[in-house]
Amino acid sequence: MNSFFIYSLTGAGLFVLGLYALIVHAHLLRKILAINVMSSGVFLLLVALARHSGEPAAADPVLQAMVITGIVVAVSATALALVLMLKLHSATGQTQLHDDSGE
Amino acid sequence: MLTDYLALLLLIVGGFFFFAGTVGLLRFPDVYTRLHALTKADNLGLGFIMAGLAIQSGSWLVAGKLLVIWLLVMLAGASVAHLIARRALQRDITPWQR
Amino acid sequence: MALFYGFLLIFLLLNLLAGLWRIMRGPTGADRMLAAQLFGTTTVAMLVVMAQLQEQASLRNVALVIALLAAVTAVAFVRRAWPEKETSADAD
Amino acid sequence: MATLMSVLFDGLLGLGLVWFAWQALSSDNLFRAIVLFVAFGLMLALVWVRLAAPDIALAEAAIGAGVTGALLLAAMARLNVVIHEQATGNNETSSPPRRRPASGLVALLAAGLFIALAYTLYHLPLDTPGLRQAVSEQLANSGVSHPVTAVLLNFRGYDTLLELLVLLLALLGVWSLGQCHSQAEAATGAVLDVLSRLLAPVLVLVASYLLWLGASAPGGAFQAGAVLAAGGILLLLSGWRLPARFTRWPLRLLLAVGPLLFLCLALISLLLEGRLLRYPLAQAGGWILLIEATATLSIGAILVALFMGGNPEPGQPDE
Repeated sequence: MNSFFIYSLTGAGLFVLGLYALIVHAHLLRKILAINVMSSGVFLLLVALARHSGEPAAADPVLQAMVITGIVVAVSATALALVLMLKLHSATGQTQLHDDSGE
Repeated sequence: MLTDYLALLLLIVGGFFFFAGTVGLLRFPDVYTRLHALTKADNLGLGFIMAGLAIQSGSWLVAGKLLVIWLLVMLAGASVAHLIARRALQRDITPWQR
Repeated sequence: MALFYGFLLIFLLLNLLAGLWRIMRGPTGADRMLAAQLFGTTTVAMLVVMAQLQEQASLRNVALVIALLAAVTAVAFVRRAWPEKETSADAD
Repeated sequence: MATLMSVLFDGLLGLGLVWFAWQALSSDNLFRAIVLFVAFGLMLALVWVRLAAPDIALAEAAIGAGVTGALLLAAMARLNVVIHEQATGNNETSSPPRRRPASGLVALLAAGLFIALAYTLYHLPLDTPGLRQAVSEQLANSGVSHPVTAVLLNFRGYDTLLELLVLLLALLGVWSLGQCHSQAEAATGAVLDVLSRLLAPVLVLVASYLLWLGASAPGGAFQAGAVLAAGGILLLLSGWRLPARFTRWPLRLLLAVGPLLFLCLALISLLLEGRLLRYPLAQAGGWILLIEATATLSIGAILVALFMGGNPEPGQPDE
């Protein structure tokens, strides 16, 4: 039970949790949060891998650089998704996607 | 050696104030009293921890940086406490009375 | 000393986790926001202790950034999400 | 830290993280979900520190504390979600979170996926060297001494270039959806005025510090840009607005200067060295600093523009 295993397991848990919430919840803001949690899980897994490979003195900088890029892309995608959601809300008054309302 | 004990003491006191802040956050009866946990207990605890670490680090540069961080946290805490309390009053949340 | 830092870190982390109860409980939005603000302070404390323990000076910069930006979310809350008076009917 | 203690700490932090995420995602109250998500981001910064990734911790701290929370809260406010004062079991205006009928099945499948992932992680061959060796061999030729910055701006510079373009693309998407929503706001009051006036210059200072630090220590363009963006968001929240004469060309120039300069230098390097983004060795440090400085400005400006949530240009350009 080392810190790699703990955190990679946490990352996997976050990913699965986010995936579940993404499918189950209808509200778009919740879906956006769920996608963010999923991406955090993936980042966690990558950084745990970067930390672990080889000796623990230094982490793999390539994976770390990719995660930094990923965090910034994730926040811009979140902002775009939020604006799309607000547009949908002002156009239809709904906060969920249409295919869902007929159930 | 003496500085080690002094640092240890400061860190323990800091930890105690954090604990007090948490108890306050959980146990105080309304939002106005809970503000004290943020502005008083935790900021003081952070100050003690910073002081202990500054002694332990033995470098003026580190001590200065820790001081700046502490001042910034206090500035943010005080401003946020004011903003939240004023807005809570404007929204007619009545303060707790015995 | 390292052992003591470890204890202090775990103690602070437990304090942080206890704050979850206030976020869950509320009752007002202000209480939840306040708890989040406290999280920021505790995180700053943990980061500076870790900086000392792991001898990584750059962690103090992380603490500096969190301290600087601690107010932004709360200001957004007060200015946008928690207006003075409701536009629609409210329960309070 | 003793081994047992570090396992205890890591275990608590990991469990706490999952617990927070679970509470955030299953909360019946949107505002509570957002606050929990912000707290989740703070804990994530601690995890990055534990995983020896201070660069990521810096980025997470700047974006999580300064940008994400404000973005989500502003969006929630525009959905007209009312934050109720009374604690009742179910205190959201719209409805408790509607779940699809098959949620039990989904949970089962998710649990299966988790078990499969955990099994894979447990049996992962972990003695691979990774790319660390390759990076440290070439570090002397990169123009900077911090490996993460070297990867971001030199070895995999195209990642960063394309990422800046992705940011611009996201902004284009937002702008194409309409103008920015202006709403009447209450007066700010003395405290918020003083706070924003005190913090704004400090934020610019810290952003420059992080940018400069990036060459030799954790820091760099993304972190500095996110700090700048947080400053801009704070100013916007304090009632400051971009003067109308700046919303056309000056703003666009600021948004695009980072990607444009990066592209120009990429083309120049193609002409000089015959390879895209291979900088001349002697000038590499200077080029990287130049790219990072402009990228910081652009990243900050783009994130602030994303927060505005629309094109700030008035409908009819006022001559």
